[in-house]
Amino acid sequence: MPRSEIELPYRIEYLSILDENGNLDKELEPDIPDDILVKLHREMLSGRRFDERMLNLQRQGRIGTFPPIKGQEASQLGAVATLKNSDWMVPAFREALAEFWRGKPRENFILFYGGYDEGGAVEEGRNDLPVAIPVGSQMLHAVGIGMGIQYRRKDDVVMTFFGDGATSEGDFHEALNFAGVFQAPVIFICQNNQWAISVPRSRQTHAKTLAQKALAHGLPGIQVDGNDVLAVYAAAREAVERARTGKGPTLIECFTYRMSLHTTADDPKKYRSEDEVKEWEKRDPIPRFQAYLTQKGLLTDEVVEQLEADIAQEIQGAIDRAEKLMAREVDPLDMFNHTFAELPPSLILQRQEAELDLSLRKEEDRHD
Amino acid sequence: MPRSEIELPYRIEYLSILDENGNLDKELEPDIPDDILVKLHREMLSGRRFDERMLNLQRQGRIGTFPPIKGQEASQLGAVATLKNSDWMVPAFREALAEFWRGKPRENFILFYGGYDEGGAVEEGRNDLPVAIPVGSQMLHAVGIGMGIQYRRKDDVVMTFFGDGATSEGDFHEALNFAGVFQAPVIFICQNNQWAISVPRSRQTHAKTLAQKALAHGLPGIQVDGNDVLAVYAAAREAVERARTGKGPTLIECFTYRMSLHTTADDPKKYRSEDEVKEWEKRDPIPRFQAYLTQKGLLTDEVVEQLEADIAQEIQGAIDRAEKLMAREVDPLDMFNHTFAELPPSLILQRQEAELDLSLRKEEDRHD
Amino acid sequence: MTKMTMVEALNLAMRQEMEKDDRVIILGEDVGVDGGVFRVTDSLISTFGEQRVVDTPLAESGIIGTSIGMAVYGLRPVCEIQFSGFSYYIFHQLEAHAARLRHRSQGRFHVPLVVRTPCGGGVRALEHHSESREAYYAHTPGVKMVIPSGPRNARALLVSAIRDPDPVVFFEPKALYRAFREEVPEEEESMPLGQPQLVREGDDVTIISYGAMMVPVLEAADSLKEKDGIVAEIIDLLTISPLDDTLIASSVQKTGRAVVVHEAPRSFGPGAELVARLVEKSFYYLEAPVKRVTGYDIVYPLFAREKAYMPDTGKIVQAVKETLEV
Amino acid sequence: MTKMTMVEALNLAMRQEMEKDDRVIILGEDVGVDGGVFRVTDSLISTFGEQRVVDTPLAESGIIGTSIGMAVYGLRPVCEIQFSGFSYYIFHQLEAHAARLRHRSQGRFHVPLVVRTPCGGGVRALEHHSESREAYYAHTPGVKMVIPSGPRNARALLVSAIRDPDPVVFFEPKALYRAFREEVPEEEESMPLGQPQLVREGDDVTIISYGAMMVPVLEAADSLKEKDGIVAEIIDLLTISPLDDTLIASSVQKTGRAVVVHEAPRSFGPGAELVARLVEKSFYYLEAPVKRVTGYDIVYPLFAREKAYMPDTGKIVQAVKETLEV
Ligand SMILES: Cc1ncc(C[n+]2csc(CCOP(=O)(O)OP(=O)(O)O)c2C)c(N)n1
Ligand SMILES: Cc1ncc(C[n+]2csc(CCOP(=O)(O)OP(=O)(O)O)c2C)c(N)n1
Ligand SMILES: [Mg+2]
Ligand SMILES: [Mg+2]
Repeated sequence: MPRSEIELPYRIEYLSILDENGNLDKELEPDIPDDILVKLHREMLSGRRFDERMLNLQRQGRIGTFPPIKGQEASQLGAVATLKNSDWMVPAFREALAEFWRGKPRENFILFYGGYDEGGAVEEGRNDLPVAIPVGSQMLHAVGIGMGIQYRRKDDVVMTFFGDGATSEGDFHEALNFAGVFQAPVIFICQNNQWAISVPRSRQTHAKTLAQKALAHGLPGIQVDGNDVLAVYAAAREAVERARTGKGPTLIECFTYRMSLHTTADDPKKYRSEDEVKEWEKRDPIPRFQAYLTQKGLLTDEVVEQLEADIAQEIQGAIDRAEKLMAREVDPLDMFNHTFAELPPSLILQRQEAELDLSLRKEEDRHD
Repeated sequence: MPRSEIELPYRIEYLSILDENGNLDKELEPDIPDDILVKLHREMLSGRRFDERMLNLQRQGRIGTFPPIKGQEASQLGAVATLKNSDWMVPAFREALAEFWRGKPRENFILFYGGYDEGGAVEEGRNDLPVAIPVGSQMLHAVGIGMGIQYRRKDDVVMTFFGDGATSEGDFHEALNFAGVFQAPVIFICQNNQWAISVPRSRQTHAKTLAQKALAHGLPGIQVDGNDVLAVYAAAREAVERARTGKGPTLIECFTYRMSLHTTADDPKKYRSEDEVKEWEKRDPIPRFQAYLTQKGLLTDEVVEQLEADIAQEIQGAIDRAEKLMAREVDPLDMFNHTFAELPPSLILQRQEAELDLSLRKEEDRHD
Repeated sequence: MTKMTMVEALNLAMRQEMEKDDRVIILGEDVGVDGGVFRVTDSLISTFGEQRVVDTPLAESGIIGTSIGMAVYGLRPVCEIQFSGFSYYIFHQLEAHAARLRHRSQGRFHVPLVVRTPCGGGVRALEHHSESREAYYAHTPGVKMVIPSGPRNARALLVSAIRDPDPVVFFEPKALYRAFREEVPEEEESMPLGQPQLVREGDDVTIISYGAMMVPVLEAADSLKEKDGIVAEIIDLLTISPLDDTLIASSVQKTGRAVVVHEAPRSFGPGAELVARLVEKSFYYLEAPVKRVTGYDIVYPLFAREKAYMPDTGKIVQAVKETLEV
Repeated sequence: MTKMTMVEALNLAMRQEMEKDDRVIILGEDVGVDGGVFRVTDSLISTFGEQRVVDTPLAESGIIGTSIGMAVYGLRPVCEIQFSGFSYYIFHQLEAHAARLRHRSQGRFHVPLVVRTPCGGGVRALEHHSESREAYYAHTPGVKMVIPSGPRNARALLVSAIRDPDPVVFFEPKALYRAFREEVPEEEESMPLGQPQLVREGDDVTIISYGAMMVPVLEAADSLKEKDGIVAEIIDLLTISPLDDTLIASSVQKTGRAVVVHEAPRSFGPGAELVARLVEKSFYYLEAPVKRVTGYDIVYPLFAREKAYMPDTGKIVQAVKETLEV
């Protein structure tokens, strides 16, 4: 009775399978079909190259501010690769690779960051919410979708992404707590990339890990090497399986690193050392996975070379398509289209006003 | 390296010292000065009687809705009794006893629930925030005060109270997290009275305890028998000591029970069984503590009898003073006094308008 | 037809929509076994079960956030925020997501949810339990803001709100919950959102109001007619936003004078928009300045001073007379 | 005097207040080492240290909630919310506590905090980074709402906001952060809150605006004068709430005509209050309906359509002409 320890159902674990030196834990090596392995590699590489091109476009002023992904390829793709098509995905704003995996056309990314609302469109059949910029707010939507799935007695699951910074927002906890109470089929993937703009993970919380935040809500939590696509995949697959079989939600902390800028408006030199970045470059998720696949006989240097060429072309195609769309004159009045299902009278009037204004402008332009 | 458990710095403990059958754990019995013990008992009893009188007043329509305390006397007073005068206290809305201990005049309670803003006044020198009704919102203020104390290098501490329901609000987690990051001298006292209006603790969260929510933020957490004033006092004293010596915040879950209504507008028969209430009546914090003090030779039946008489008189005094104030005609224009330090021009006009309106009314009344 | 209180009428609306449409789900604090602290969801749980009447943890952002997810998934969540004074906890979710997901996804998703919440004063309540801040929601693009004024229109508007494909904030004037009964048909009845109603015809002045204030407005109109021979035309907004000002314009173009009444604080309140619309569309018909009878720009006082704070019949009568005298 | 950008001027205000008053503390996301995402708090941390320039966890409610505690304790927190589009996360704390603790404690406590946050559009930003929702705060009793329009008044108003004994929401038009420089005196300068400013005299029409819209307003006035011989009187509100309408009234009583300009959505926006005040106090002087040139009641579009959304010189000129033609 007196002063005694309370037994909690969960302990926090750490999982790593393929480390930065190429050491593989054979026991833990997950059984992943070859085509998935190859596709994972291809998408990781393609993501890296896409990032590089976008940085270029942004520097040339051809698109606006965007958040690069560099370094987080494994933790996004390892997670999302465990989903079925009918499952749902609820991203934050740095998960473009996960969105591409799910079928989002790359040109939509370019349109979106080029300032075109059209880029936010979600194609029919892809069960993903669009980008959510307000930090920490989207996980609750995932839980609501999960509750919907339960209500409809489907065996789909929902995966939601967020950063280390997001775990400080109250909404994050409300989401975990609702998921726990309703045992909703949700997989919470925390992309702990060590930084929330200039604020390091150590300043974000006094907790030793982010995974342990699951304990507050009676959920299992695990920390994985987020630069090890095998570990991410294995942990996600386990969590997806648990959710799909009615055993409730899981929190996965992917321990990774934002190797690039927060966004193109950011200057990381102000707040972190080059050394830190260099250290993390050694842990880059792509080379170790490439070495693993090469060893497995699934890749050769020639294949990679060809891949690079294909990827470059693919990206160029997306850019061309996006720029073609952006070169066309847009109808600014489209901005009235999606406020409500139907335009109410007051907005019909405002739309007319905008239309009149635009036509006056055109006239003026003609006269100038 | 592979799949391994992560060692966390804290485990969750349970503390009970004097149980409902009067069993005392001698080893853990805290060393509390006799005068404090006697005062604790007096205030617990006085709180119980005050509650009863207020329920009467409310049923007679002499005051409005209020939240009774019955059953939570030990967990409020055991905690607050460990504070110094210069420490700060940040209550929710059910901590009237803690407020009385700190020096709030009982008549202010009556005024407040009688609809008089005057009842919210906090006397100079008492470092307590007023009642906070929006659930979960006040703990952050405690953390801010704690950060202020740190900034001024004082050795004061802050104690904040909240219910089991409040632990579901995001703000609760933001407060624990800030307290952890800044190691602010805050003691978080969760009054887990098992119910948030009609929602039972089990529905509030999937976590086994509320104390374990501390783990999410890297803080020590402990669950205590909240009906055992000795256990509450011991745990709070430890936490206060930790905070005062710069060792940071603590979360204490007082496991107690709301024996009465949520508020006087509530009907608990709709959602909980009489049996449950009966079970908890056996664990009433007052009789066991009274027996303990009697055994210790600090109380006799006669003393208790005298105490009851004194308390009744004291309460009557508070009621008389409050009702005298309420019988006086209030100046409704006082409502303009405390929006800003100074009335801005637009409010001066509105105040004049209200004044004119009131004088027209008086005139009309005279003519009727 | 049965005579119902507003509480009963709202309950009927939800019950019938739930019977007809299995997408309709109730969520909130104490909405289940307890039936809501005002009993608006009373006994729905016994008919529809815990899957459809969901007692949530105590977290408003959680309630609205999960409701947004459900709505996107294809359900029709009707969530209750226990008092509108606590609805600010949901504001970021409402503004950032409920109001925008249709736009952000370019029409792929929409968020057909209803936020029901009791609003307004006059019931001798605690702090935060008497406020009227409909203007916050009315100023938020992508959200509809509705406030009924009696059992019958409450029922009919709630039905429409539930069926609406976009998010609706539905303020229920708690002072009216049990203030009076009205005939409410058992058979289905709905009322389009976005249409103010002409409640009484008159030629001398137009009084525009909504919600609980309709009671003193009608009393004032009675008194004005009886004692002063002034016949007021009365408009009940019902939908605050998107505001259709057609009816208001035509009425004031007839009467030439208007008084606006609401409990909300005056400055930057709903009344300002009404005045602005009248000026925009009916300026040349206005024969006197439009008066606003409203709450003051102060913290809502506890109930000993509540009467002095609230607009009432006397203040409305006075304002109308001033509007006519000039 | 040095020529400064608004960013530099705001930085100067904080630096000098921090030097003079050790109660002044900065809190927010990235305000420390990074100096704020717009560099408004640049290098304050190197002068004043981590105790006074506090990088917080990523939690807006946490920032404002702890600031309220600090303010009650006797400090003067100046907290930054990274974009006003995320300020709704703090709304419940602001409304329920910052705005009310003075009243609730009957004057024992007060909450002298400043919430600085960049507002407004025109910078080709992402979603949630271009909104103007000052009306939410303006409609909240107990809170002051300030929006400067240039480096010099930004500095002087921020100084007053920091010294003010009550909570001030201080919107910084991000389009103006580096748009132009102004002479800003090194020596202390403050400007009282609550006083609109007459920026330019004129007889034909009064244009009332604030914040970033002052730029197109002044341009429009130039163009009107040059091309059409119309001389506009221009008022810059500076403090949105509590709104002192004395200057507005006297101006419009002279000109008889007014145009109101803001980026915020029109309906239930700040402009409505201006119209209502004019009607209340200056109705008989008005010779034409007051026009509102504003954002539309829609979700703010991404930047390809931003120009069409925003009020600009052309729209203002047009509105003034229409106001004068009638
Ligand atoms: C509620 C909110 N506050 C602030 C911001 C500005 N902001 C954008 S991203 C970011 C940091 C996010 O950090 P993290 O969650 O770790 O994600 P990461 O950027 O590292 O992917 C901040 C502060 C925002 N978008 N939303
Ligand atoms: C933010 C908010 N939501 C809802 C309410 C209405 N309400 C008042 S007390 C209460 C339950 C609180 O439960 P708990 O935190 O356990 O405290 P207890 O009442 O048991 O002392 C609720 C829902 C409120 N006051 N604030
Ligand atoms: Mg991060
Ligand atoms: Mg409780």
